[in-house]
Amino acid sequence: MLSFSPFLGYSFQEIQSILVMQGFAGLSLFSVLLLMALGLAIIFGQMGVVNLAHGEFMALGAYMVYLCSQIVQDHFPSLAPYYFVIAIVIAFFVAGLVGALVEWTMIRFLYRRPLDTLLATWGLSLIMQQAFRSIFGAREVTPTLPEWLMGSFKPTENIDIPINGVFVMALSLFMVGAVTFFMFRSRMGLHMRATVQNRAMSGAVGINTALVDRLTFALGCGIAGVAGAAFTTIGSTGPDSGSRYIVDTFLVVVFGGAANMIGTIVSSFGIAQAQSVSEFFLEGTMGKVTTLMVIVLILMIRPQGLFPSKVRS
Amino acid sequence: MSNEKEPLLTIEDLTVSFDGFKAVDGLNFSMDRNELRVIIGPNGAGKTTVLDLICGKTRATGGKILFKDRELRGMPEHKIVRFGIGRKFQTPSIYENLTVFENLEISYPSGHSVFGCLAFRRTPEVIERIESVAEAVFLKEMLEIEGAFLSHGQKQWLEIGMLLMQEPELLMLDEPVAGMSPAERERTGDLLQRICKNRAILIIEHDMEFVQRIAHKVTVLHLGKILAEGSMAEIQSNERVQDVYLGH
Amino acid sequence: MKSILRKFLGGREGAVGIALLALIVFAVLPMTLDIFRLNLVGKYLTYGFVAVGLVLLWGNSGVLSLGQGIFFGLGGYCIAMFLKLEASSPANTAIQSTPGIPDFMDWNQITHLPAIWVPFRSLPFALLAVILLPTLIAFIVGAAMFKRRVGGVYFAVITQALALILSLGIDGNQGLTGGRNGITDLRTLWGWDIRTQSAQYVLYYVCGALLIGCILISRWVLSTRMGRLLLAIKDREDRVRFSGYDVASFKVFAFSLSAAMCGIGGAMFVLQVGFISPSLVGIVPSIEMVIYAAVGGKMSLLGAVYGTLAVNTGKSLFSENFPQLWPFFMGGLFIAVVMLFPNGIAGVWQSMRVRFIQLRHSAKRAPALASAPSAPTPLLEGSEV
Amino acid sequence: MLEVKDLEVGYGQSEVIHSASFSAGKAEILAIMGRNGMGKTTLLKSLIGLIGARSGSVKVDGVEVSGLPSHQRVKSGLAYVPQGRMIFSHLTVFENLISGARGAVAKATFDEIYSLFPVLAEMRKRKGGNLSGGQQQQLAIGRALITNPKVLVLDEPTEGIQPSIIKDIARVLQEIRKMRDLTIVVSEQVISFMMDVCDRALVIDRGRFVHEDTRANLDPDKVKRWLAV
Repeated sequence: MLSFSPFLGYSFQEIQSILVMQGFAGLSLFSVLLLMALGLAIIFGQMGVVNLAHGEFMALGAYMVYLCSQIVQDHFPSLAPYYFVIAIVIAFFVAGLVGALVEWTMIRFLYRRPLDTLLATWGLSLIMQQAFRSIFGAREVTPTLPEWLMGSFKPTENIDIPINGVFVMALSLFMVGAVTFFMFRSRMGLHMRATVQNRAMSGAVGINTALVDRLTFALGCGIAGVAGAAFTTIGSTGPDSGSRYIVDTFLVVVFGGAANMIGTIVSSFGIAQAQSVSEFFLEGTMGKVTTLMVIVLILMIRPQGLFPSKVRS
Repeated sequence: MSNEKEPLLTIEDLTVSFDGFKAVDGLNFSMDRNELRVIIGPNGAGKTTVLDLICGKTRATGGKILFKDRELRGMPEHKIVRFGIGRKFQTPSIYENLTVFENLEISYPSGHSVFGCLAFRRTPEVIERIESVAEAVFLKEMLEIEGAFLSHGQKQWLEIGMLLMQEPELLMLDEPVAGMSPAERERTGDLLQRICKNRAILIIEHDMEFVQRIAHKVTVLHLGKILAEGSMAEIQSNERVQDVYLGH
Repeated sequence: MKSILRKFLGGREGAVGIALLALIVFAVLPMTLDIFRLNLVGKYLTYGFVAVGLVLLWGNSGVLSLGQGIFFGLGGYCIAMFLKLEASSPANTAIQSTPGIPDFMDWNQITHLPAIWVPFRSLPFALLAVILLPTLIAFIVGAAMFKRRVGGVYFAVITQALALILSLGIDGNQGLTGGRNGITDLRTLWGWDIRTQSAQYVLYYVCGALLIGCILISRWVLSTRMGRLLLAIKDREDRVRFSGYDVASFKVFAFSLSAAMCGIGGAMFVLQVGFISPSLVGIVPSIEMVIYAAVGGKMSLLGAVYGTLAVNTGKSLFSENFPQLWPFFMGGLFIAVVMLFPNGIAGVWQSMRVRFIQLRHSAKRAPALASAPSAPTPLLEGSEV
Repeated sequence: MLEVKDLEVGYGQSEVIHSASFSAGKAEILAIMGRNGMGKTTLLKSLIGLIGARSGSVKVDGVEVSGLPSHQRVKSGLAYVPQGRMIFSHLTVFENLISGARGAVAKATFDEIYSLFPVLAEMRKRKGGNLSGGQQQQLAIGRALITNPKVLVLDEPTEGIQPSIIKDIARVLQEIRKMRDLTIVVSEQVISFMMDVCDRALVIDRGRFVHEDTRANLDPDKVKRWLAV
């Protein structure tokens, strides 16, 4: 243990605290990645739509929180402590609504042409980014977070656990639970699962598969919106904030095994922690580079990912 | 094993299961050269799966597939083809955006490597071969037409032609006359009789009139197993076969 | 002679197309544009290499790579390393604490040239590396993925990730690569100053000639059995396997060939523009170059060049006048090309020509339409996995 | 109840069903007989809208449904039990059952289905994929009945099913018809099953109807000629 003490000039106590705090930083990243991947696992993993604008739906959610925070600040300052929760709901619905619109105007014509979807959604992402820039400006914005989110726990003298991190983590786990509940307990979720499994037969038992597609896509986008809301607590939002997460998110989903909820959780946790910890020990972006490289190498050897789903419709 | 000559294809205890469901179950089967064999059987009997197993599209879970005394299991698809097995799929699988000539040319059995393809030339020999095959499959006048513009029956013929280009020793055809008019069926029957010299042909077919016309021997498959094997007359008088087809 | 005409030029019609492109590139543009604009066109033409490669890879083989920037960048970095070393002679860098190494290394407290840079002192090595390094990387990536039958969307996503990794990796290793600023301040090629006007003219012509060379090579490849086979793979990969071909090796070939072309394009970019940076490697340039090919028509080699020129000209016009509108336009272009003009400019041109021929025929009276060249078969759904 | 007129169906350039016309009255059980590959499945798929028809009309209880997507045909009173059953194998039995239901399902409907197929009640929490072939067939029929259809279309319900269970299926179809006054169209190639279940039979050969008769007048040997090997 003593051999650790001269390490980077930190004492053992300090190293331990750094690891814990870095781990918590990783948990925040994990939470955002998990929410992003949860949405994409539905859109890409279940529906097979390559949505390169997924990051922009996240940014949309983040901007919604910012917008709410501005409105509350200017007109209803008394609501300030509570607005954040409402803002998350608004982020979900706005992103979902835009998603439904996009599905209706664009995606539904492209279901059998995944590579074309990819290009079209990239075009969409450019348009959305520029729209953000035109509306909210090129500079990054930060919503005013309610007081109760700002503090931190101090379990020991050296360890600081930010409350926002804990909140975001709770939010993402809640969303995982809620989506699971929705998919497995509601009629609509049942229709979604049936449609993914056998589209033709679902129509033949009476399910309106076109509507199910629209809602499924909208749900995925709405979850990305929630990811955006979560994101506002750990970083400031710019027009291209979402696009910075898109590759990571796709890798999380592919690495997790495309359609597998457990796989998505495990792989977003692994990727976020690997990034967070390696970022501390490697300079600058190299932590991310190393993490992504390892994942891509694994995927080249094992293209089906960690937990391949056995059914392919 | 017969004493006079070795069978061309021998299948022993071939089994494949998908999630516990045995689509083909301990199949034993053999074919000689110059033989035209038809496999019949109700839906889900495993007919197409047997062809998939032989040509390497599906991997068997047990048993042996010996072709010219070599084990085919584990061999990649393109090597199985080069080793002498041609396969026609259920729905006509031709290249719609290539002409008939080009469709046949692709199947010419040389220059299959990357550099072989770059160096490949349309020698008079190649052209002659393509034309003679095109004539055999009734498409001589259509060499410059793109595949997409052929009729359904012509597509089926083109695919048979593509197989003939490969000069396979075993030819496997999955429902070659599906969707054909009676006249086309008749011509196809003649074609198959003509081309089964020096090779074996294995056909899956539902059209019993057609089967009767062409088959040397018929194998009836049911639930992944062989139910009966013999001449068409024997099959028609076999009660178990009638039961499977007609119920009780 | 006749067969050469057929193979390389694509018949009389193809020869006319090439001649027209050559006329535009070698005569019309140099005569009408000042050197600043011409140099800009030269830069666009370097993207044309990528677009031509994508016509081979995506249009003709159905494989979409979102990582072509990797190869463009590798080609660019290979030649830039040579140029940088030549520009960093001990005489030029006497004021550095370690003279004789690139300036950014000196700033990063590096005291001797890293081993990976050493062979780039040789121009022949650098030139070979421009082509071979991208080819090799493409070969390895392609072999790993295509042999496992990974294709379509997964291939696109993985190549996109690789583009991100490479651009971040370059960015993160400042001492080795020049980091985010890239390799700048390039001066001479074997003593020949590439910054002068005359050099820019020469390089422009070299670039044009190489691009046309790449088009001719692609024409030739597509005219051989390989061309038909690639189309066949795009159409029905499974069937090709059952015609006795090892599909993966053909995809690897197309991917490697397109990568080699990207490498040449990258090198020409560096020679004409005078720098290279990770911003030309990453996700955005890689996917933007896809749209150049798509706008031109993903099946048309010449269309790809015109598409590249059109999009880039549009981009510079927009960004001079309404910079904030350009992304809307670009985004709309992606969507429009996918949903409305799947065969790009070349497709629109084809159908206009067919209509024109029909008009002429009907004007002449005869209903001889049946013999008119068959309308371009819609390949709308050609880009499936 | 079901009226089909001049229906033409095909894939690509080949036509599989040539101008088919037939009708089935209220509470009638109509069998469509034919060997594999003669167009039975194509015909039935086009009724439910899984394959678009080239021309012709399909009316359910007087309402034209041709051209509508499948789910609206279900709404108009059609229900479909496909060949091979096509159970959602990853959904539970119960989920399969209610997958097509609109809104809440009346308890009476469940009771009815469970009384027809008690095994579905026992196994309601099992995954559909883990059921035996016969059980899956029962589930597929139950799934179709949940929407209270006017016309039930079954494609080869006996395929791959043990002879003993085939008898059960015939009995159940009779029972359903009695219970709900339902029109049933069933494609078959098993003659004994047909003789057990149908009121009237049509024979299809290469996409055309070649024979039609009521069961009373039907000569099994004659039909056999169209079906036998």
